[in-house]
Amino acid sequence: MSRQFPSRDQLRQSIGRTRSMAFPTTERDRERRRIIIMCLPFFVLATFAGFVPLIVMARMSLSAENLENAGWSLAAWETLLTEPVYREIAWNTLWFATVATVVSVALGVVISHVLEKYSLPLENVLVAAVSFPIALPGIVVAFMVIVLLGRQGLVTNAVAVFTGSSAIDLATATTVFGLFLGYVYSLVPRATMVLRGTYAEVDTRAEEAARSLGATPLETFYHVTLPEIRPGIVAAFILTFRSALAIFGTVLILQALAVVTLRIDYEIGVGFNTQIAGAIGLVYALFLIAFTFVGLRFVSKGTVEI
Amino acid sequence: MTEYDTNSKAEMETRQEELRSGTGSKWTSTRRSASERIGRPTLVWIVYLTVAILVVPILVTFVASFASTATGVVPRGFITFEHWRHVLGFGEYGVRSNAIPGLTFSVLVATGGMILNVIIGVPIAYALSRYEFAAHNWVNTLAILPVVPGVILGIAFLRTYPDYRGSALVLIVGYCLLKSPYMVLTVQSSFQSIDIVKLEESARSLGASWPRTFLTVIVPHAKRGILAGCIITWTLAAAEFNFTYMVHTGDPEPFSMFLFRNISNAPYLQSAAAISIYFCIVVGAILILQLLGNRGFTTLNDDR
Amino acid sequence: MSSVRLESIRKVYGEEVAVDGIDLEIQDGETLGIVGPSGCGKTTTLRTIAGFETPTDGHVTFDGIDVTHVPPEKRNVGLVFQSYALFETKTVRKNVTFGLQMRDVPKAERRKRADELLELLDIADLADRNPATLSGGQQQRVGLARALAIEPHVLLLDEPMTGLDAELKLKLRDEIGSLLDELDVTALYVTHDQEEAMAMCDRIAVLNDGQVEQVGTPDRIYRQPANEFVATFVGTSNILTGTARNGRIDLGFTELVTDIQETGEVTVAARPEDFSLGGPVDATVLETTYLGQRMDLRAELPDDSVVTIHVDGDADYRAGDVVGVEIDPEKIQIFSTGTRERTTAVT
Amino acid sequence: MSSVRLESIRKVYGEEVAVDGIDLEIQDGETLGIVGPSGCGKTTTLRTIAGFETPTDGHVTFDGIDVTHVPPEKRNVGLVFQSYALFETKTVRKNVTFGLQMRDVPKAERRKRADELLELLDIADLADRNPATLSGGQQQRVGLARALAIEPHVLLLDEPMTGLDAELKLKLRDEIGSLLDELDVTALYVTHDQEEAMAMCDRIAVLNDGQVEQVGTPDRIYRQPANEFVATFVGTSNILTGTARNGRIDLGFTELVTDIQETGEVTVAARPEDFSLGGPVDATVLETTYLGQRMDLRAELPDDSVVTIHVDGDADYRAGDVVGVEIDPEKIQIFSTGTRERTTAVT
Amino acid sequence: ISDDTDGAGQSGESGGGSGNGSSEETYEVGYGDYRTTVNASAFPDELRIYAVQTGWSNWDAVMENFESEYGVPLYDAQGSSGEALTDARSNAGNQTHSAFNGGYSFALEAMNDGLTTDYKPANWDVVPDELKTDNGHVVSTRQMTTAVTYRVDIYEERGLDAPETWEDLKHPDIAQDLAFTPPHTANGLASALSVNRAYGGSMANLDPVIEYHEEIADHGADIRRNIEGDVTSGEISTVIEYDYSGLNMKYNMDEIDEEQLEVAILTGPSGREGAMNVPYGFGLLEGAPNPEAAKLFMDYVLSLEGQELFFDAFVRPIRADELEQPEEFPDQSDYDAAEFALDQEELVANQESIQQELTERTPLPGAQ
Ligand SMILES: Nc1ncnc2c1ncn2[C@@H]1O[C@H](COP(=O)(O)OP(=O)(O)OP(=O)(O)O)[C@@H](O)[C@H]1O
Ligand SMILES: Nc1ncnc2c1ncn2[C@@H]1O[C@H](COP(=O)(O)OP(=O)(O)OP(=O)(O)O)[C@@H](O)[C@H]1O
Ligand SMILES: [Mg+2]
Ligand SMILES: [Mg+2]
Repeated sequence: MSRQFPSRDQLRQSIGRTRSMAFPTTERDRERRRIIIMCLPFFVLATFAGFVPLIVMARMSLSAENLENAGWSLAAWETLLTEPVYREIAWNTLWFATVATVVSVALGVVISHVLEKYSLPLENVLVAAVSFPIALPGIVVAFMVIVLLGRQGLVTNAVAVFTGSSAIDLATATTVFGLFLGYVYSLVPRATMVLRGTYAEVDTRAEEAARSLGATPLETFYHVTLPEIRPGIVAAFILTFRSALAIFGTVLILQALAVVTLRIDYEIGVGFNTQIAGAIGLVYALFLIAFTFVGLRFVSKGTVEI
Repeated sequence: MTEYDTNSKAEMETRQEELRSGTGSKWTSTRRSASERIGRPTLVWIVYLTVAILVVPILVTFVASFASTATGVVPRGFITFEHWRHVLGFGEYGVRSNAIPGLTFSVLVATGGMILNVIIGVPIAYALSRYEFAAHNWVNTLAILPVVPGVILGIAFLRTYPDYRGSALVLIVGYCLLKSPYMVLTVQSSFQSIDIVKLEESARSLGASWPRTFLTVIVPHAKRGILAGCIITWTLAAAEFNFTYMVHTGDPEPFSMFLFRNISNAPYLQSAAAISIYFCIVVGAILILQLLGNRGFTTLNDDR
Repeated sequence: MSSVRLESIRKVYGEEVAVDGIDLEIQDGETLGIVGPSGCGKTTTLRTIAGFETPTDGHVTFDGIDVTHVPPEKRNVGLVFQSYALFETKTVRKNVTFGLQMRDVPKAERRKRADELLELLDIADLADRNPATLSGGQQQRVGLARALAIEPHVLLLDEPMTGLDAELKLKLRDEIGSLLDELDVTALYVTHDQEEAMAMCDRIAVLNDGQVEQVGTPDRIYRQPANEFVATFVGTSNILTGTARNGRIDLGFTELVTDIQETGEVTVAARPEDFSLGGPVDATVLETTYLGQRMDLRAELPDDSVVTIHVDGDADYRAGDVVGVEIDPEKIQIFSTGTRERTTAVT
Repeated sequence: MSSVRLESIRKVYGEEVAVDGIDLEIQDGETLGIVGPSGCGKTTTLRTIAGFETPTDGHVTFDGIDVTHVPPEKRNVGLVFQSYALFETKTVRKNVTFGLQMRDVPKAERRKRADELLELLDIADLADRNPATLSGGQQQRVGLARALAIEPHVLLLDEPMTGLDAELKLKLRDEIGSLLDELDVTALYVTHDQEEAMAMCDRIAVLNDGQVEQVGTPDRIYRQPANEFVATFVGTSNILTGTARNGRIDLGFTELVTDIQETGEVTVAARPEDFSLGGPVDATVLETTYLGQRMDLRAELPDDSVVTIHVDGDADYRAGDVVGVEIDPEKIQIFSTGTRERTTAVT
Repeated sequence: ISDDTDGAGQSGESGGGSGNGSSEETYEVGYGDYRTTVNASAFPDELRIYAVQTGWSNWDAVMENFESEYGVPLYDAQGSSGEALTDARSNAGNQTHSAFNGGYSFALEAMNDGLTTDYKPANWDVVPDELKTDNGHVVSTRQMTTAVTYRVDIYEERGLDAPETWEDLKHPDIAQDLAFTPPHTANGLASALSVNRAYGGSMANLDPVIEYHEEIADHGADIRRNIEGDVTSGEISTVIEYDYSGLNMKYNMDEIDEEQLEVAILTGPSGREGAMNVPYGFGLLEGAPNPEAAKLFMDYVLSLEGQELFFDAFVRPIRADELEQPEEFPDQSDYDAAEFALDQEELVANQESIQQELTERTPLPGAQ
């Protein structure tokens, strides 16, 4: 009989659990209730502002109409799977974001290392300067790239003066390189923020122990520091890569490479292909979730601490 | 044990000689190791270079906004406030819609997002720092690495809440979700620097109910973190572009759209002035953060 | 003040049994010490009394009233932690008045009471400071004042002096000890330092592996340990083995005349100060440790067992010296080797 | 092993003078202890020898060779920290072989040497564990093995046992002490626990405020402190004041016959064990602290000064008892009240 | 043909000319069957018409005059035609603006999506047939023409002559910092089609423009959005834009002197037309929140007074024939030689595929 119906015990247990949540008697039950109460506001918001829109977006990708969700059609998904241009965009996005992330994280390691280990003059100013671009929206970053690498750009003209070639030939703001600089410009501060947190927790005594045992600074870094900051590097990589994928304003202005965000804008702006935009958005969101959870497996505790 | 002694003493002595010839001979040399001689300056220069790349365009843009002409590499004709007057709404030409209405609107919306962030961010940061529970890692990941970036969120919002497109409410909610990681992280960082369990237990043993403990003991201890989180989420929301661009219908247009129009279609110096308005806001934010113990625009509190 | 009773308390975390059936009573006004090795369940016991852990089994009663399911804020207990846990957003005085404020005591009265306590603890001049600016010892006094302000049924102290340095620890130990006596507070003092427990507590409970090994006055615990664990954990004991018959214990190199009934293998625990010099047993000094007020000798007895012997600091021994020692049969403890429990005397 | 010499070392951080002209020698094979209150410059001195701080003034020499500007990795010193500072990403054995690896010692030999040391330190079975999974005491042994593996010119230990609990501390103190003796390592042992220093070190340097107050054997430091600071910092001293004339010191309630030349106000430092019972001075017991092996009495002398007296653990005193005491004039220390320096004896 | 209906306001019958906000006021609006009376009481506090924005087409003046005449302020609807269309589409069935205004082809797209409704403003009849739809949904109000704007000072520095044909732009010293705008904007599409036409292409054959792009791409030309900033700062010395944009920069911008810029209308190498006229127009939106005020505004824009205002700011109004062209414009002869128009219906039908093809095929960087 217990096969068909939940046994009396089971029932009692589940009723008990609900009741103990509402009228807790043990400290542990009270604690559970608190956890739920404290997480609730966030999840209410995440539901209305995140989960529901994502579901509606999934529905949008299957709509037969582009102006509203009406009817059902797989056309958008078919286009997405068959048109080579989408594969190209996916590829562009991935390789570009990956390279930019690797470079940014590497620079982040160097910056955090120097800030933590060496005492430089005006260190507070340096730290503030490195963090500044976190606040800048992508469009402003694009402008910064033009200031540096445009035809009238500082770097361009400095190089032009030294090499004697024409500034126009040297300008790279709107090329893939310029865009790359834009990505790095946005990402280095983010990577540095994570890594600075990690570096603060590096056991400097262990590093000193290594030095006293005969390791040069480089050997010390390789044998002691690097293994210790490895989880931080992975966390920085995850965060930075996610940011790289989300960059939009910079590409919108510089237009140097067809990446996924730009394509979404294009689908909407030209032809209002909301189904395709929705489909791309869904693939993108799913990829992000999968990437994050796979990435987190490489961080020892399975949680990111930034 | 004794055997070891006799046995190893001799060994030890010989090995000591070996070691000494390896390292000891260099005692008197004041030569610093290669990585010290080359590595350190290289790293320092990489940092300086990176910082220069990050900062120089900002400074140049700011300075240029006071120039009267910029038809060559170097802006000329200092000092004029013409472009600032333009962007602040006293000019006559160009993108004549000035920054003020948009900025006012964005300031209000960002403030709304910030307040909402306090409401959702502080409790979850507390729950995550204070308790261990089954889905802890999962919730933590969700709270500090949200699922959707701005552009996607924008697209999804278009269809989900068509009646509220570009309304302040949608922007507030969107900004709140997009920037909530910064609030959660800064507050968590605050909580981690105090012994939250013991504090709470002290207060409760002294007779404070749990909600009262949270409000009168825990929250004040995280005050700096909450304030820093507010500054950061506010500043970021004040110029959020990706999401805004997707959902705005504007009335007035958010500040970031004003920036966008200035960057995508306005004379160079005017763009510079428009952007510089925002630079001033960020510098202000950094100065306040500094007072709160965060060095720079970051969720890390160095003042632990 | 009240008496606190723990009745067969068990606390299980998942698989881990933290507390395994503890019965204890803290009598009205007494200071009960809990000592035991790390992880033996000291903190868990304390938190159960405070109400932060609900026991898996058993009851906690205050003055006979079952409080097992009463939430902590309703229990009126004072807590003092190793980490102070002061409210750094409030002044010292506000910290002390906090509990009274929660009880809606009028402001003037709160202040008066706080100032009295601060005076008593000799930190009256710090009343308006931020606790973060105080030294460790001062912070701990504030913590104590805060806990005492609510006139708790029981004051719970969890290793309050572990973080402090040796000298300060001695000083505070004396001060807090007298204060607890004076105020007649019912207190539970958790520490892993048995010397501290002996100095401060009226009675001591020795815990091991979630169970109580012995409860008694310091003197009793030190001089009449219930078993070998207590003998070695509290103070230093030299453990020797011998055979008992007719009240005589044959240690191989000497024979002790005692009043035990037992026959068979026994374990003898002798404190370093239970050896007197100038006796018939030849001990070879292996090592001397000069500690100023006394000297510790590590010496080898004729049966090759190594013992620690305390001698005066100005004694002049060196490794290699042979000294004649004697064991005082009145002072030693005897345990059956099988059960490790104390043997019964004839009396 | 080598001898290490510090020659008028000064170290200034900005405004802060951390070390203010220190001259010290650690002789080949000896263990020199450095004790002193918090912030007195102990760690700074040690880091100067290791090469992590370059002194503002002065020189560090190893076996007569100036190493003041040699980087740490070339100095061949062993470091042991309070926080263990083990490489948590490497196994215990890898930790121990690390220094040899940096010296390109062949793998097999590295392993052999590491295993010898682990054996010696009684942690051979932990060789393949991750250090993070070890207890504090075990971690500290690994730290020691790691530092010893390179056969350092000098072994520097910075409060290696501060974090450990009382019992373990005692155990390790004995073990490490014997090991350092046995291996004949030149070692500098920094601690703020003077008992530890006395137990473990051949000589002790007492630091205060960046300066050396006294250097000497434990016995000398304890029994012949150079000044009042040393007398009170190392061990407990009861400070009494009196007037000296013709070698006699008048304490008001009693007179001590000594051999000092001084005339005028003097300070007398008497250890708690320098009082013998059954003397002519009536002391009223204020408080007793039972510590097992001994009992501490706080007693009031006829001039109202309060002193601490050590008596045997099995003595039976209670607060209120009046005991007759006597101060042993042979043992007390006498300082001029003005200079706080030791008075000179006639001899 | 009612020749006297130059300003819709003049037909106000009951309230007299200077009515500011008096609620009983009514106005006669519309053409033919669409003639109707609108009541000022129905006017909103602010009227929203897509892309009626300050800083573009002299809408500033139009807005200002309209408000002072009828007491209805206009919302400053910043944004391009494309953005406006996207917005209107996202708000399908729940419009926030009352009329769509922008590139004619965009307006047609809006019509095809069912976003517009029919209304023929006064003076409907004077607009050429090919620039309005029979069903009364869309009507042109003005047009812009693809032109070349270049930095005279830089050209002189480099010793370059003023360009006359598209061929001239292939000169390496010009092509190296020449910019087009992206093909998915109205302006960028027109530029591409102008070149295409100049070299003998058609809507079905885009090879000529692609070849042209290939030649100049080798020298460094590209596609970019920020034109004003880049021209003034010297990032680019030549830009293919509307005549309006060039003239506007030349005469109205403080950052750069009048003499530093020149605007030219180009033909193909063999004299073929190379300057596409791009009409701009509007249509009333289906479900408009304020149809009355929108109708009044549409009438006003097509009145001579409104049309004149376009001319003032170098936008050629649809009723240019009835007005005098300001002398700042390039010679009328240049226009005559070079201008052409495409069939708008056909263009709209093919627009998306043309834009896509251009985006995908052009070798110029920055096409997306
Ligand atoms: N929240 C918990 N979850 C799981 N196990 C716990 C928890 N708290 C304590 N324990 C376990 O219960 C046992 C007793 O812990 P408790 O903290 O009471 O020891 P303790 O005697 O206070 O030790 P210490 O001297 O180290 O403070 C330990 O084995 C510990 O690992
Ligand atoms: N890096 C530094 N910068 C500035 N001041 C320092 C630094 N290191 C030490 N000091 C100062 O130098 C003095 C001596 O410090 P040191 O660490 O040597 O003391 P210590 O004797 O080891 O103290 P403790 O017992 O607390 O470890 C202190 O006043 C300290 O504040
Ligand atoms: Mg504990
Ligand atoms: Mg130190």
